[in-house]
Amino acid sequence: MVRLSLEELYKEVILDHYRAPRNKGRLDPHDVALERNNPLCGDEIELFVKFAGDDVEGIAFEGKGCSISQASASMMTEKVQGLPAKDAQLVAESIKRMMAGEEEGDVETLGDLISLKGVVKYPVRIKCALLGWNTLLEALEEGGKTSS
Amino acid sequence: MVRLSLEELYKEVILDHYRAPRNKGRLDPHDVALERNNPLCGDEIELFVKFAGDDVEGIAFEGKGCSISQASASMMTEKVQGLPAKDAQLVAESIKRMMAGEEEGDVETLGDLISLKGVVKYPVRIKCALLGWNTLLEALEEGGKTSS
Amino acid sequence: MSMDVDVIRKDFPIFETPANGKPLTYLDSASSSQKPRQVIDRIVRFYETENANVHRGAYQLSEMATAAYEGAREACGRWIGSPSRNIIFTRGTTESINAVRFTWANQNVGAGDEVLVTEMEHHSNLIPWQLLTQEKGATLRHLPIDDEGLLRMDLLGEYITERTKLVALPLMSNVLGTINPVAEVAAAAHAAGAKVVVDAAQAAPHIKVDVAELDCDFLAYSSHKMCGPTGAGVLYGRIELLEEMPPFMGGGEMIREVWADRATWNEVPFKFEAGTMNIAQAVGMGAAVEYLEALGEDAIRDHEVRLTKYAMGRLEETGAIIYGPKDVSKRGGVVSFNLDDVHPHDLSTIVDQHGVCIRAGHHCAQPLMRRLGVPATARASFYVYNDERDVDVLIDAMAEAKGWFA
Amino acid sequence: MSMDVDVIRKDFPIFETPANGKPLTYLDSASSSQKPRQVIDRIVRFYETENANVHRGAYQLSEMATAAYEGAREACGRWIGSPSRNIIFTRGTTESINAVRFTWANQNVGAGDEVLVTEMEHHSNLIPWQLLTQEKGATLRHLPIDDEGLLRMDLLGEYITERTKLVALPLMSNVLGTINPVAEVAAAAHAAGAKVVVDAAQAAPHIKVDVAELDCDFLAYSSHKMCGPTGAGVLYGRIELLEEMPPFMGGGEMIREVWADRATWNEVPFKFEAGTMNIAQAVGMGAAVEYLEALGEDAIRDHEVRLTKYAMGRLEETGAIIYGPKDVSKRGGVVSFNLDDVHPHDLSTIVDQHGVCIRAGHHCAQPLMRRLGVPATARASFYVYNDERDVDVLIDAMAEAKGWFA
Ligand SMILES: Cc1ncc(COP(=O)(O)O)c(C=O)c1O
Ligand SMILES: Cc1ncc(COP(=O)(O)O)c(C=O)c1O
Repeated sequence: MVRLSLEELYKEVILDHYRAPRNKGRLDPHDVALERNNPLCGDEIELFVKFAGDDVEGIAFEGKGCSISQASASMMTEKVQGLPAKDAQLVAESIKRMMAGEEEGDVETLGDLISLKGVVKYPVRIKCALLGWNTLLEALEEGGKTSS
Repeated sequence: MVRLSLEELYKEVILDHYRAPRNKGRLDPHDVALERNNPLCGDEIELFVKFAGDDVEGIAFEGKGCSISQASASMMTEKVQGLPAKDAQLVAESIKRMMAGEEEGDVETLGDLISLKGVVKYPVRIKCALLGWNTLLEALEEGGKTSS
Repeated sequence: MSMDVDVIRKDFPIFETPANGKPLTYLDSASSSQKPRQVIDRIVRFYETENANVHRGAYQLSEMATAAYEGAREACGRWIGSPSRNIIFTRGTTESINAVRFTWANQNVGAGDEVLVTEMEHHSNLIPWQLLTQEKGATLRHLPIDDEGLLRMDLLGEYITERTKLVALPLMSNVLGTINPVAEVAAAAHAAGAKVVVDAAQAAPHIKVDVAELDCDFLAYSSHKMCGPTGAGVLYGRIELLEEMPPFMGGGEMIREVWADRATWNEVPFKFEAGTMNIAQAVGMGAAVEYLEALGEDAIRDHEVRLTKYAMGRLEETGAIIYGPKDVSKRGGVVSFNLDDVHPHDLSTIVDQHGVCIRAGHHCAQPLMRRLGVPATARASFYVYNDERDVDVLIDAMAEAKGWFA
Repeated sequence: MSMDVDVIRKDFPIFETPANGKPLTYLDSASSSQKPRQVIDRIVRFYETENANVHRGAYQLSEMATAAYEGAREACGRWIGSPSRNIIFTRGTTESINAVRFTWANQNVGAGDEVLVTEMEHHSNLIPWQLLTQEKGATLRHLPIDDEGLLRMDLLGEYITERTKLVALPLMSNVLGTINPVAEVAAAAHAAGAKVVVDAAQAAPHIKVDVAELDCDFLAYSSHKMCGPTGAGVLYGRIELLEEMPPFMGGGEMIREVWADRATWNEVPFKFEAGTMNIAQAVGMGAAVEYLEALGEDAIRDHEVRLTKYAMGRLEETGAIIYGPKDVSKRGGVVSFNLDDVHPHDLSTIVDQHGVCIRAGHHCAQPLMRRLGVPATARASFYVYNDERDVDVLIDAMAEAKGWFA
């Protein structure tokens, strides 16, 4: 995969979701609502999840913060909406490993999300990119759909 | 004054008083008894003073510690015995200034004590040399003979 | 005497290494300053020719180390107009303030008492007082600021009462740049019988600080923000208080005599220096004071006032919102701002590609961020090695960021 | 692998400077060690190319500083067999031990409880427990030593009771050299429900330390005694305890969220690192660990055992009284002694004229001096840059002192 420049990362990946976030807003009714923040930069996410059986039926988020945290959360909701909770967990964990530099990231599993790998070059921003994903993992667990 | 080597300082000044300390022992009765120590090396002095009017009539010390602290205390008792308290104070203060490098030391006032100046070259040992003198100053004040 | 930044910059080796392939534009000195060769060399010389423990050995090497360490105490006292006896070495401002909490304040603040801080505190001058007041059943109050970031001195009478035992405030804010009228606050505090702790972390590197003029009881500052090494700082205390206070940490060197079950304390300031101290760092901090003395406090201040004015002007042109006093005579060279929709964190990453280091976030002042109504700000801060060219590089880089987000 | 002292010595620039006109014979490493060029260079490189505050900036320079700092945490953990998460940076052993006093012990030791130390404590592992037990109305007890300076393990059952909340002891004595059976003490302490604090200030530089083998709850060690810079040290803590404990100092970086009146804490270990840390010093300490790793722990120990044996033999020939275990396998390279009528302080000054640095005094262990029945001792201690020639120079210089006093 060609490494994105910062400009490409922003222009081709981040800004689209930042300007027009998917699934932004409250989701009511919901099974789980969780608020998490990143103490370094003050980024905030409130995540709402509704399950149907073991599937993520609905997901939405409120939040404010830098473009990477908000865009990554938006991409996250788009990706996991409708997935079985177990598969959502797999994606989230794969993203985390990719961000930790532990794996390259699998295009099959991640699809467009692979482009988030561009953030790995900016270590301080990795926490921004992971805020939504970490909150998702907690929400799945709190919903009783996964165990860690 | 020619600067003494450490060997000369020990052999010509310190060891004589260290081996045969003057006025060593308790003094009873006494007007003031004071115990002081040097926390760095554990040197200890207990000083006994008896006044006759405003004069230091009797003075003696107990103590243990390095040769410089004990020899200097011995020289101190020898010097101030019989002096008016005010003069004893002057001598002690002159010694302190000499040790602090603030004055050369006056042979008229100090006599043989001037040789203690050899200790100035060994800054850590200055506190040893001053232990007796500082205790004297406190004892004079406690006896009501001087005020600081 | 004005400052020749081209000459000064040559003293700082960090500028020889490119940042992201560009010349380094370092605008984060309020967080930590860069170090001149003079300071680095002094530390090296210590380790190479004078290194030993201090106040212990009866050998020459230890005497040299002790002389260097105590010489640094002199210099660090001189820098704030204090005799060296009042100077306690610590790791930095944070430890200095915590030391007051665990000693004087622990002994003198009780249930029902009040501690007064301001709405512009750095967490290091806030959390210790939160913890203290919670533990003691005392009350923590916050003197408000106005919309320009100035202390509401008109409310001082309301906020300092006969229950106030301690007033803790910064001499200069690390977000707003505001320089506070500490002497006035101290007068009011003392009239009410309260003591005053001054957080001079931002002030000491940049403006003249004189403990006698401020008439404060305690004052804290850090080495790493003023050209000195990390790991060193100072707590100044009034002698009477230092004499009466219990020690902070227990250990070697702070004692006089020790028995199995009890101990007596060494004289001030050693009573507050437990164990092997940060010797080489104190020596380096002393060298930093000498470096800054040679530049001249007034020249440093003049230079920073000019540069801050320039920066505020250019930032305004970009449409950025600037926080803190408009009048540069009331503030230091710390400029916090926000640029339209560009989150400070994004801004910082983007300008970094141009070799520009600015700070983005809450600047360890979350309550102040809430007061300003923002989650975060960007912040550029200046020191002796910066000049107008650095501001220009920042402004150009900001234009690019703005373009991406437009 | 055996050690080539001639090669090692070349790493230490201090030996290039004469002491009192003589080659330096440095025999006071138990007080503070000398620093190799590798460590000094690492510190310089940090200031010259990586210097910035850590965990804060969103720019590359700050990332480099953070990577260096966290890399040092890895190294300092590895040195004692610990993951880096358990490693808190401090100024040194003294601060580490005091940190336990103000956190875990403050919360868990109450009236009627007991804290057990030993008769061989350094003041840094004694005063904090005196102050704690006095404040709490608890009792401080001292496990006796025998005449050879070994812990009276036969009395352990008597001294550890169901009231014992904490046992604090040195892994190696700085006066006697004794290496204590800490794992055995820890087993007894844990069986009684007490926690164990290990003072590894003397041990960590010289013998293999493994927190898992020792099974201790807290362990403290210092950088400056193991070829690292002053101003750095480590507190190791068991994760469960670190998670539950309140923070020590309050300030920047140790928080998660802060409101005017309260705050929540950052994750372990950052919860315990308030304000700007001793960044360059931690980095230097990491470099010291790497330097020692390259020499090899076993090689260092073997070298010191051989040298200690030689020194004890030669000192005996002079008629000196030697304190501590006779069996070198039970002790480290710290040899305390007294020579006839020559007070240690006089001895130290006299041998210093020959360039020999030894320590004289109570070695921050006054209660132990009373137990030994002496006001002070002389002490020679060894490290990687010493060999038999240093001992010979000391012995010759001692002969001169003996002559003067004869
Ligand atoms: C056994 C022991 N404990 C504690 C300390 C204190 O270490 P530091 O002075 O580095 O805090 C020392 C060293 O002086 C020591 O030898
Ligand atoms: C106003 C203010 N107070 C306190 C501190 C804390 O200083 P340090 O991190 O050096 O302990 C800082 C710096 O971060 C500051 O800017």
